[in-house]
Amino acid sequence: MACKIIFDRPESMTETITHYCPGCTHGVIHRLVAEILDELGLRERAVGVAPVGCSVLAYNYFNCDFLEAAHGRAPAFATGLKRTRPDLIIFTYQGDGDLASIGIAEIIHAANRGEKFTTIFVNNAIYGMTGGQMAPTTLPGQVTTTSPFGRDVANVGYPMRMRELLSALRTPAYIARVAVHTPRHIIEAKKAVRKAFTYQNEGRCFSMVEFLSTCPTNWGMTPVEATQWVQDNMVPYFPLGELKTPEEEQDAD
Amino acid sequence: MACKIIFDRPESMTETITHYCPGCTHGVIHRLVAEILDELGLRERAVGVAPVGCSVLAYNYFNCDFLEAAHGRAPAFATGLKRTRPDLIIFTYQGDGDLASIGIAEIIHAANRGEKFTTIFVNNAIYGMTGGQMAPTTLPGQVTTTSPFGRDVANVGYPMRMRELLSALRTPAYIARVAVHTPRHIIEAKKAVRKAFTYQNEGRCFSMVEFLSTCPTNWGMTPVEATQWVQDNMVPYFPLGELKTPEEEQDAD
Amino acid sequence: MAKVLLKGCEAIGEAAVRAGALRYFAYPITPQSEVAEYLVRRMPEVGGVFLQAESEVAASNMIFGAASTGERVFTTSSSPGISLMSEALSYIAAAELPCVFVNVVRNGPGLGGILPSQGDYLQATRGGGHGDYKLLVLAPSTVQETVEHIMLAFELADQYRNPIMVMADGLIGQMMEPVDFSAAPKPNPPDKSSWATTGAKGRKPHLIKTLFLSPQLGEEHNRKLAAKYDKMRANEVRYEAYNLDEPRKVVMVAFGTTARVCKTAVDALKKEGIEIGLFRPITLFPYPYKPLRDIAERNEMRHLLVVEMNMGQMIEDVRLATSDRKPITFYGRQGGIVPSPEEVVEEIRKLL
Amino acid sequence: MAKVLLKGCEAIGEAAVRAGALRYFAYPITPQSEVAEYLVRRMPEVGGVFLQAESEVAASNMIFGAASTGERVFTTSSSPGISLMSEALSYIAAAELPCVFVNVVRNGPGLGGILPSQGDYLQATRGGGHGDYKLLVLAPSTVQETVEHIMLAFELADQYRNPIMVMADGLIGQMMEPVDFSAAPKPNPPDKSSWATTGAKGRKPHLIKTLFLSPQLGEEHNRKLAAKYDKMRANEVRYEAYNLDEPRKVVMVAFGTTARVCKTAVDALKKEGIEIGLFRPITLFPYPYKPLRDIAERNEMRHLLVVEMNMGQMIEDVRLATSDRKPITFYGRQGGIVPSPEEVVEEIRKLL
Amino acid sequence: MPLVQIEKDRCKGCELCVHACPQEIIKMSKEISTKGYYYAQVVDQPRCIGCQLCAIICPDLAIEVSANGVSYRFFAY
Amino acid sequence: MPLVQIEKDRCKGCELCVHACPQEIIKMSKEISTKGYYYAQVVDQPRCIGCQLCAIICPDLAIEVSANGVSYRFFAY
Amino acid sequence: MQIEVKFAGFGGQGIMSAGKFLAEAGLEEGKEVVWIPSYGPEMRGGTAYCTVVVSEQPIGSPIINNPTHLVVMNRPSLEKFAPTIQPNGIIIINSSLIPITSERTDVTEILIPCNQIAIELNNTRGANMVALGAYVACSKVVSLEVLEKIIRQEFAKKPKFIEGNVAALKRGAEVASQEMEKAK
Amino acid sequence: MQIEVKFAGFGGQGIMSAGKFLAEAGLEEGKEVVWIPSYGPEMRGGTAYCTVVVSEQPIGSPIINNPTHLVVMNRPSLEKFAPTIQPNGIIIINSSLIPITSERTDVTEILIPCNQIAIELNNTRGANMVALGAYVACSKVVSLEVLEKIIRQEFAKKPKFIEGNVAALKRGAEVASQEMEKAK
Ligand SMILES: Cc1ncc(C[n+]2csc(CCOP(=O)(O)OP(=O)(O)O)c2C)c(N)n1
Ligand SMILES: Cc1ncc(C[n+]2csc(CCOP(=O)(O)OP(=O)(O)O)c2C)c(N)n1
Ligand code: SF4
Ligand code: SF4
Ligand code: SF4
Ligand code: SF4
Ligand code: SF4
Ligand code: SF4
Ligand SMILES: [Mg+2]
Ligand SMILES: [Mg+2]
Repeated sequence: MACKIIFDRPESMTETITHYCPGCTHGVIHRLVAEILDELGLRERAVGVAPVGCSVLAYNYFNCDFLEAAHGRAPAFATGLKRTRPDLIIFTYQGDGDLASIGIAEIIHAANRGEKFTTIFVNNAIYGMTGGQMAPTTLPGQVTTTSPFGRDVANVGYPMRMRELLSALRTPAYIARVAVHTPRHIIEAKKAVRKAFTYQNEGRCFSMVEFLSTCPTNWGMTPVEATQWVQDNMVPYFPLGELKTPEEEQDAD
Repeated sequence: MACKIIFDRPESMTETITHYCPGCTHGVIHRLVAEILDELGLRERAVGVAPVGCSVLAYNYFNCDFLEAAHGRAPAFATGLKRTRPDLIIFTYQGDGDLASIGIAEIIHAANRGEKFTTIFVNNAIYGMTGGQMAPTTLPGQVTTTSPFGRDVANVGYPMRMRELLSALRTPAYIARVAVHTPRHIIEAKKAVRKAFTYQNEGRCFSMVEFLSTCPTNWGMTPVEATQWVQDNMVPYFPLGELKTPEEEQDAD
Repeated sequence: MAKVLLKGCEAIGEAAVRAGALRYFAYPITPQSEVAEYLVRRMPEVGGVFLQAESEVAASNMIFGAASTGERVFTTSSSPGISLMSEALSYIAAAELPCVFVNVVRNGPGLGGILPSQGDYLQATRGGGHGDYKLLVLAPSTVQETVEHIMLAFELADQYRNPIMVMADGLIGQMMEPVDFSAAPKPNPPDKSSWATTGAKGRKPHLIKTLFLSPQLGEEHNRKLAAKYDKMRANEVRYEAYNLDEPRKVVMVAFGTTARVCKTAVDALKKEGIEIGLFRPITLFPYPYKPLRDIAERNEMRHLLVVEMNMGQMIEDVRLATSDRKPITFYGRQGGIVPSPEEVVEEIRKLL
Repeated sequence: MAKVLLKGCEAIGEAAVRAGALRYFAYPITPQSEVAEYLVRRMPEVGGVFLQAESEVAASNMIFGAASTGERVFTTSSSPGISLMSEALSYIAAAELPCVFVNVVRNGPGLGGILPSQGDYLQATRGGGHGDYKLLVLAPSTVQETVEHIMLAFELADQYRNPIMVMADGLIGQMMEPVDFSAAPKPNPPDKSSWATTGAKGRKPHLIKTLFLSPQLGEEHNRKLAAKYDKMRANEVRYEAYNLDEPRKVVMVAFGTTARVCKTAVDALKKEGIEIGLFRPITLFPYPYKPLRDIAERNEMRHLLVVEMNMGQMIEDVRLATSDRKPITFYGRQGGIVPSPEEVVEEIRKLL
Repeated sequence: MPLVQIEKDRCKGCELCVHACPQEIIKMSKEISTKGYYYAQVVDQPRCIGCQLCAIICPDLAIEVSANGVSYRFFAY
Repeated sequence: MPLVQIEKDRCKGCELCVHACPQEIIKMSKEISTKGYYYAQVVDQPRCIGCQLCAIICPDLAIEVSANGVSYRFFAY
Repeated sequence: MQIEVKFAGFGGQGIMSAGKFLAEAGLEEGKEVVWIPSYGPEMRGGTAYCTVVVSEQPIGSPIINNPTHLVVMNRPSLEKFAPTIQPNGIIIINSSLIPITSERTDVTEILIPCNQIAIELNNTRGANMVALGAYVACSKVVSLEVLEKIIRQEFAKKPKFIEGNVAALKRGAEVASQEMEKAK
Repeated sequence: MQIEVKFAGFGGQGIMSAGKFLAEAGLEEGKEVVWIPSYGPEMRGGTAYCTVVVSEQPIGSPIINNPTHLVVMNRPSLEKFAPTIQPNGIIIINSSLIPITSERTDVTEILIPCNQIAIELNNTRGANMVALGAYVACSKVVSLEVLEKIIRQEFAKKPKFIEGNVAALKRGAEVASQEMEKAK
């Protein structure tokens, strides 16, 4: 009986080796998205929107049409795309600096308008690409190059939970938070990605999956330590799971 | 026994007659702020930040230092001011287009950092100054110049509730919604304004009072009809009351 | 079709629709909110899309995204709003996407006021955004011409894969004039399937990007863009020479609304038997340097009078065109004041 | 005090602190994030404020607010970030508030890259924002000079009540050089109590605004600003003439980092007995038109060579300075490539 | 006795005070002011209870209330 | 029998697979790859149960898993 | 010949649409026209005005400091603009609201009680049409018939307003003709 | 005299700080110095390099295409930069990781097993200091004493690293001196 491959590169990814640091979970998240594009048969209609951040080069790794938005503006960009060509499957791929700091207006308004695209939100609690500055998601006490004494919540406030914030909007949406620091979490995460793209494909609603991701380089840890840090520090502050689904009954008002 | 004045212009207001349309409740809101500045003795330390919107000329009516920010950026402006001179009492006065549309990033981040200033947020469900375009707060079905067939929530989403959105942030704050369409509501509103400035004066937290306000001109109603419209249409969608106080116990995480 | 009376802003909207630009994203700002107010009704009739963006930053980035599909897309705004679009303009130019930006200029700097101005000339022609890029800038002076320029802009945008700016002012945006659409050319968008990002079905993925990690590639890209701008300089210069069939002692240089005012001044003086000329640049970039130089080099030419609604911005281009070989005087009004023909005539008299 | 070895970005931070600018608001962007990383530690030592803004739009508006108190305040960014500051710059200039913006220019347009460039010359000198306003622009070419310019910038900002831009490039921001603070002048901020908005205690309220409803007042305001810029033109022109004590056949014109490269080229050729000159504008606005014109008008002067890290932006100012009386050649590198002295020497040889 | 004075030239004729007055003693003028508005007038001062509701709701600070002797406050304003 | 193949030149030596493998049969090399990394190696292939957890966690698509005959999926992935 | 007429009054008096109808009528008659709204600093509730130019030739500057004709609906507008009108021009004054005249002797000045006429016609909001009718009767810049046609077109979607406005227009023209007669 | 030395290797090999210490030492000796970081397109994990210029005169262009000296810590850097070094220049090669030489005959080439020496000294991360010591011993661009002083200053806040790094520096210098002797 022939040996058959049961796990390899999805068609929606190229062979190119990524520029990500060793153990950076951006790579896992890329693969999950690509696998879902494959599984739902969306690759040929898919258009990805890269952010400015470590994943700015995502277009080198995805085997579908791709563009590069300005820092933080991917949701506006995707809005223009999707409103122009509603037949396409559009996703933005954004870091936490991109989405929660400079681009918070664009993501909130896109979500609030119920734009029919999917946002893959990679929360690694730091600015990776620019060398480790504090992000809106940086945890209390976390050391970064712009919070060298640890994030001081009395001075700069608490980390922002984008899943919670966007879920507070009235417009129906699918909004979930997942993690990828263990295989078990990755398996769960994939379900959320599938749902997100399915809702889009059905023209139902805006969808966003927030990923807790690692940045071993700027956290100053080994990749394995970094996955542990996700479990010990990020998961408690950023609870996992779906917080909003389009099915859920809207409050009566 | 001499006749004594029991109600007249607060010292914190000038005599200038406003440019507001007849029955526009911007005027009431101005007076409430001025009365509180008087009552708390803050006028001489107060600096107001006007938005771009009908209240851009607020500086003509307040008897304290005043500035004019760029459209939507008053919270960033106020952040710069307050961080530079923490001894001053800073308030922004912003419309719903200003605060919830173009300036949503700035208000969210200022609130999330816990900037110690006060925001007077005038929600009249429309862009007043520019002639009645749809605002993020425009109600479902409401007719405006850019939603001539009524706001279609399937196309542009539901109105944004800024009180609720900002209250979803973890950083302590005082956030309340009030109305001014009846004397009873005005009396309640004043309490909220007093609290907001008191918290600021104590250096406690960011504070925002959202006012449901009228725009008879662009709603196409008489002032009296407009007050009724607030009661019948706005209050149900924008529930009144405090939603967040700094005292309240934070969720454990 | 008969002429219709339209406000400049409405005409902008209608012209775009007729040019096949059925995607419009914008944020309200006086004196151009009527474009949106017109299109919110018009777009549904033609199966187009109108969306009110949350800000100019968002609107310009929606255009960026929408343009990448190859469809004709555009936005309109006014001065402060255009400033907020600077980053996106630089990106779109770098990404070589066709689209049209309309600036109905108002008085600046800062909040300024809603009255007409030409104070964004340098911003438009020298790039509000960062890096070496150029917009092709058209400056109409009547509502009819605005219509023509809007239509032309979409053709040029497609042809050069570049954002085109139509720079009107608050007066053109707000006034009503008869518009004739009967001569309007049929929209002629080229095939964009070689680059548009519309799904990689049966082909290699398309990428649209502006990041160049390799300095060599970055340099190449910059030079490619520069070559395109040179092509515009060679082929797209447009201008009007009014009463310049013969040499004139005094030649005015003005664009847009002020050119119209100057025309009336020319006519008024003609009645007195005084012949002066008017040179009106229609493309502000590429600027009609050569034609203006030729006019200025005529021996009889004694003096140039530059008239603008700003503190003197185009005057630099007039100097560059003429290499300062003839004296140049500037007459400008600011704050939203449109100079009257009488004022301009007075200025000319000083030079005669 | 001894010289210290500092990265350009760190030197910017330290110079500002020593100029008494204790309020800093900024958003990270390569190649200048080290300014923030330096100041986040330094500011607490001197009782100052460092705040990471949520964006460049926010940072520039924080500066707007902070400057209104009369305190010395500043921000730093790089090209795309500066584009996002255009609206605020126009407002701040209109409101006549003193403050300092530093642009550590990187390669553009669009996202471009993090490598050094001079591609924002026109944006800085012609106004990225809308309306008639000007920034005074300083272009240092060493880390030491960057320090001096930062300090000078705060003095000029206060003196003119105008935003000042220090335009460095990624190379200056990233390289380390010895810096001497011993000659640093003591900060000398004027009394600002006549306009600062610090509470109306015992005086009439102060207003800071940029809206002018009346066109007459708007015009007046525009003219007042223009008069201020004229004063800068009269009093603040700065430049360096290198090896220009005697007339030279070929004179290079370059600013910032490229000027430094050109200096090495001058020296290299001198060793061969070939004497050429270098004219380095230090203020990009006001541009040293007159001094450059004087040099260009020397009879012996045969050729100007403009060297820039862009597609040729300053060349317009050189043309304006010289009215095209002498031929001008442009040599530029793009994409983040800094021309080498050898390349420049080659270019000069072509002209000899 | 309370005294309510409505400054004619500040009044923009919005009628909010008319509806706010529990005593229904404010009525609009039949004449237009120099600003072009019908303005509010107290038509039956003696019935005024000095509650200030008219003043509280007036967006234009057109109403001044004064009182003779002790005036009860019905609410903390 | 499952077969796990780790592409040496894709591996960045992050060791995540090492920790993910329930059979503890992945170890890091002692040598540096041309990319400058110690890379992962399956040291006891016969004990591999084909669970794919290593592949699932690998951020660099360095791991390919194949199986002979029926391979049970322990989870819906 | 180029006719320039300024319509001026309070905001809400229908100034802008009166001007617009005139421009439409000019266009209908094949003339060149421009309609320019007020560009004053006034905010809501202040003075509103627009200028309409009707010409046989292409129209140059839309900035008209000295129009040939003026139609004023309130006193401040009369005071502000009457001195700017060209000699031999026409001034139509809404005498219902304006108790004074321009005191110019070099122009034709016609007083029409526009609001009163409108009230008489049971169309309180029709004063602007009365003034327009009066102006056209005096100036003959367009024909009344064409103007009536335009009004019918413009109100096509709100038919209940058509007859009232047409009546106001005609009555204005009538009264003006009588006044002109008198003035002769 | 102007000395230009390029330090090059993998990211993480301490290339940048080796260069910085040299620049500090130059400054300490009263010379003009510039330290220029890599401006290549490489992302994280790629080649890292910096150039240090030490001169008696003010330094002109910071762009040095042909440095006088080169210190290379890995093979790709040797291959990339060795051809650019000026004739009569110096090339220090970390022979622990680089199995080849530049094959240039017009330069002084010294092979130092930096990683091996560092391991011998029980300071695995000290290979950069070995290379720096070796380079300074060969080039004499600054004195070893001043450099030692700088290292002590730079690590003042992490004193446990001082002696190890100083030892690595000295050992590098020693080995290099021996190699130089041999080469003569
Ligand atoms: C307008 C603008 N501002 C700033 C930057 C610099 N910049 C690039 S990426 C980035 C943040 C990246 O952080 P994040 O979005 O969290 O992505 P990560 O790298 O962590 O995946 C910043 C600030 C830019 N390119 N453009
Ligand atoms: C950058 C910019 N964009 C747009 C505008 C135009 N503008 C002025 S006010 C305004 C909205 C006003 O609405 P709102 O904030 O709700 O205030 P209101 O007038 O209703 O009180 C807009 C869009 C502007 N001045 N600047
Ligand atoms: S810097 Fe952080 S986020 Fe970026 S690739 Fe490296 S580990 Fe990943
Ligand atoms: S337009 Fe609306 S918000 Fe503005 S003053 Fe008038 S009523 Fe008030
Ligand atoms: S005080 Fe009270 S009772 Fe008197 S007029 Fe005012 S509302 Fe009426
Ligand atoms: S509430 Fe004030 S403005 Fe309104 S009618 Fe009464 S007095 Fe006049
Ligand atoms: S498939 Fe499972 S058992 Fe086999 S190597 Fe991978 S993780 Fe280990
Ligand atoms: S998870 Fe992948 S990259 Fe990491 S060590 Fe294992 S095979 Fe290598
Ligand atoms: Mg991040
Ligand atoms: Mg509003």
